[in-house]
Amino acid sequence: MNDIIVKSITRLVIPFLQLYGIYIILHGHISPGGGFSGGALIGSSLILYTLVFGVDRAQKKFSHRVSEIAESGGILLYLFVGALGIALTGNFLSNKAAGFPLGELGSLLSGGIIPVLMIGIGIKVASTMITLFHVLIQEESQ
Amino acid sequence: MIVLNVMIVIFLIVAALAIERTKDLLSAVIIFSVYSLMMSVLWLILKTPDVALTEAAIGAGVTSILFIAVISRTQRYEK
Amino acid sequence: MNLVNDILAHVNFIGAMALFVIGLYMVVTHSNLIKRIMGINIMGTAIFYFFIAVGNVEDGAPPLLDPDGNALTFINPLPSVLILTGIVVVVSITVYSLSLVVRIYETYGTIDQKEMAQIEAEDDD
Amino acid sequence: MKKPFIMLMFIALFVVLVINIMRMPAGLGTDSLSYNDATEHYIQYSAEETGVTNIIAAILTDYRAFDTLGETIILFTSIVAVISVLRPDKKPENEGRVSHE
Amino acid sequence: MIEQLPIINLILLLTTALVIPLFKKQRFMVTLILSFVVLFIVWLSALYLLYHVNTTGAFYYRFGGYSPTIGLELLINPFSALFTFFVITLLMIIFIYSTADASDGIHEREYGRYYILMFILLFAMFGIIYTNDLFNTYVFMEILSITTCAIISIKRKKKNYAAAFRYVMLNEMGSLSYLFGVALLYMVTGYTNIELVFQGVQDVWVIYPTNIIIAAIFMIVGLGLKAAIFPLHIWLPDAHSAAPSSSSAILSAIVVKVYLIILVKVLFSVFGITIIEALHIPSLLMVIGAVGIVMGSFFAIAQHDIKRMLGYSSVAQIGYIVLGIGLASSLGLRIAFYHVFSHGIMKSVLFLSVGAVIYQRNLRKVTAYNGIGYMMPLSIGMFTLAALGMIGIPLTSGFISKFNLGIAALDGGQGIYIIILVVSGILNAIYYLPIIIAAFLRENPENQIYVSKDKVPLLMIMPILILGAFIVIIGVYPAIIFDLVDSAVSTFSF
Repeated sequence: MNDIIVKSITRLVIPFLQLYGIYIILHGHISPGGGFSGGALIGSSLILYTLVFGVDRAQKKFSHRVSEIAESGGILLYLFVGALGIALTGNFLSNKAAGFPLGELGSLLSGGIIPVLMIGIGIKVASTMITLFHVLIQEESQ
Repeated sequence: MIVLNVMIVIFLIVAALAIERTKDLLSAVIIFSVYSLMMSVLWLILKTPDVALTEAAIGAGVTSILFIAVISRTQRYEK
Repeated sequence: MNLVNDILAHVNFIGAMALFVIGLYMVVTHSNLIKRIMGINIMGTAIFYFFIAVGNVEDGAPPLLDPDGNALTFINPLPSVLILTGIVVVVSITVYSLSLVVRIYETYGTIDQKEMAQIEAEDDD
Repeated sequence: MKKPFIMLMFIALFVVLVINIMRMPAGLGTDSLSYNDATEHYIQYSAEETGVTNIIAAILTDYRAFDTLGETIILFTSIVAVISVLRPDKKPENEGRVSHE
Repeated sequence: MIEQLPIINLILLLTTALVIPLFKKQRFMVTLILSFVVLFIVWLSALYLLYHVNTTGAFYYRFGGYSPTIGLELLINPFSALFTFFVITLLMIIFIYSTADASDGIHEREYGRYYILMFILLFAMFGIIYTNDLFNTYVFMEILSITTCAIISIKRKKKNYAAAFRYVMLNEMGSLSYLFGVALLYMVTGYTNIELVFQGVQDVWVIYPTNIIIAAIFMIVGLGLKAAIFPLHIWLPDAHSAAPSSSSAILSAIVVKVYLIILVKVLFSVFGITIIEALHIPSLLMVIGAVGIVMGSFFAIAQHDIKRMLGYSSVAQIGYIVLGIGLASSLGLRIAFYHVFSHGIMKSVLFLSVGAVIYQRNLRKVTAYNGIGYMMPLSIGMFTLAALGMIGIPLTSGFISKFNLGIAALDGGQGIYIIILVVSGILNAIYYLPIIIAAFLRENPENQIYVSKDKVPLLMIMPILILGAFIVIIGVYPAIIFDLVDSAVSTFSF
């Protein structure tokens, strides 16, 4: 696509989309939304980038190695937080029982492990969405 | 609110039937996207904003794009 | 009149059932692979819709607590949680089946189940 | 010949499902069968036990966090599966053993 | 610390799957060694858990320490400990085989991915068996179905794509039917925990019987689709014959059984014996099982491809397990569980020895087995042993299954099913014996030409021999298995 209007609008819109996605992930525990929706939003912003600027440029920005690390990393973060629960004399994925600080109700830094897990899910979902799209649209000959 | 609810339900059923009938897969995907979007509106009416947000982003957005990507690589018309 | 009231009270459930049956019909009868995947998606959304209808409370509020402690009547939050998980599951299955469709088109030259069966029968001869 | 029959079967299924669901009580709100002590617990104690205001987030990543872990794994698996199906072969196809079937 | 063992197993399996992609491609040996170490640790802890629950009793693992009404829990009782041990033992032996035969149609670059899928598969099966929550079961079921399909489609052949697609569609229909059943149950009980749902269902059963009936039908049909119970088996022969040999063994011997295990849980732990008796589900299951035994064998006779034949034979053998479940007595369930073991071992031997033949000579036609008994004595010898087990010759585990199933049927007043067992033995003989006779008594000089590998590696022969030994061991001393199975059966109340 070589449309200057589309390109400039995309350039303009994508930061806002991503910012909104990050906002949704970070505020997942105090407002509607969370890791899934925020991650999907970030993923779709990257899909939009791919649609407008092509796969090659998108893959330079978000290479295969990065996505591999992000995919494993998202779950490993989740597992690590869960295992901390065991280490801190609780059960797997314990929150209050393992002694994580819950913070003040309704503030951004509250909920113990919940925001951390939300971030892990968000990373995972975003990277999954974009990788799946790249793999699906890439032609055999490349 | 109940009127809106009933209208959306009827719309959803009609959209689902339209997806079933349409031979052009691209149109079917677009109807499917609208269907997902209406579904998320309906879920918003039923006071589940989290699910509505996720469905709008994943169901209507990502799924439709993936469908279109695959249709562009395969056939557009159902026989 | 009673029946109409009954139907209106159950409209979400009936809608979910109708969508479920339409989705199932699509999966079972269509021979086009992409249509079948769409059928799976419609079935999925129908079940999620059913869950939400179960959890819905008339005049309830979305399950967001007020930090100041005002008590409200909330809807049942558990179905929403189950669905959030379910949506992502259905998407993953969809993507995987779509990738298979791409490969099937490359190897068979068609995405129609009946034509695939014909090609397979010819291959076996 | 075959199609109307199948359609009839599905209509019958639909009728059965609707008859069943019409027998169930609806619109009871907080009195319905599924609105039980677990729901009350989530609503009353989630702020105290998890420290978040979004009850859905509390259940999703605390009470039932293991479900969510399973679901991220599905995403991971789907990526592995899709790549294993679609990643292009760089080498030519006819290597390896030759089938004589 | 013992309470943490089940979750540590799950974490270990999962972490291994996640860490494998981070290795460089050349370091394939690292992946293999890591896999073996992890499998061995998990095997040891599964063994210890089995010992632990059989001596000190069952225990729950509660995530986050929440009560089961609001949270999730794992239930480790003799039943789940026994089957996790079964899964890990069999999978570990097959895994040894697959390290040597991973080349069966899998591209070199896919090896790493294949092992990732293996570990996720194992993780999902452990999760399904341990979990005590209906929705959690659904999540694990989806992981399992996507992994099994990926294991089929990883072999990049035309037929594999078609088989995998068919499988994924039917699997998904099965899962969604199951989820629909869960939704209907949730509507009337408000819980997803199995024990709480059980209590809720008993209360609601009087008020809304239709709802329970429909939920039961949807759940059983959904699981039946995934477990390939007779009229719903159409995907199985394609899927199992298309997969790489070691995966066919895993799919046929383990994965299908896991769905039957969920079916047992759903029937006896969720709905309970009174409700399913009232709905006549057990007698229906018995009829389905009997028809499956006969029809599966008939289809198997008609096959030309040996792996497809084994696939149809699995359909028939699943019929035995369904028949045992359908007896709905502790004797019937006991023999169903025993047959899970017995069939799992026999079918893995069959698939693995056929895999060895395919590896060395690339023979898949049933008619092409003339005279290879002398060229590959060990593989074909073990094939013969397992086939005799399938027919039900004494001293094999298959005989014990059939004998006890007959006794259980008589005990339940269903003596007519003994005829089915005899007929099935004859039908099994009709399709297995010709292969064995041809392999040892006929000569076919042509077969010499198609040797593509000189020798079958030791790593492939060893697992076959070990499993073959098991067939005889548990056939001669069935008490080893029966002791464990009895305590597993005692977790269900009749």
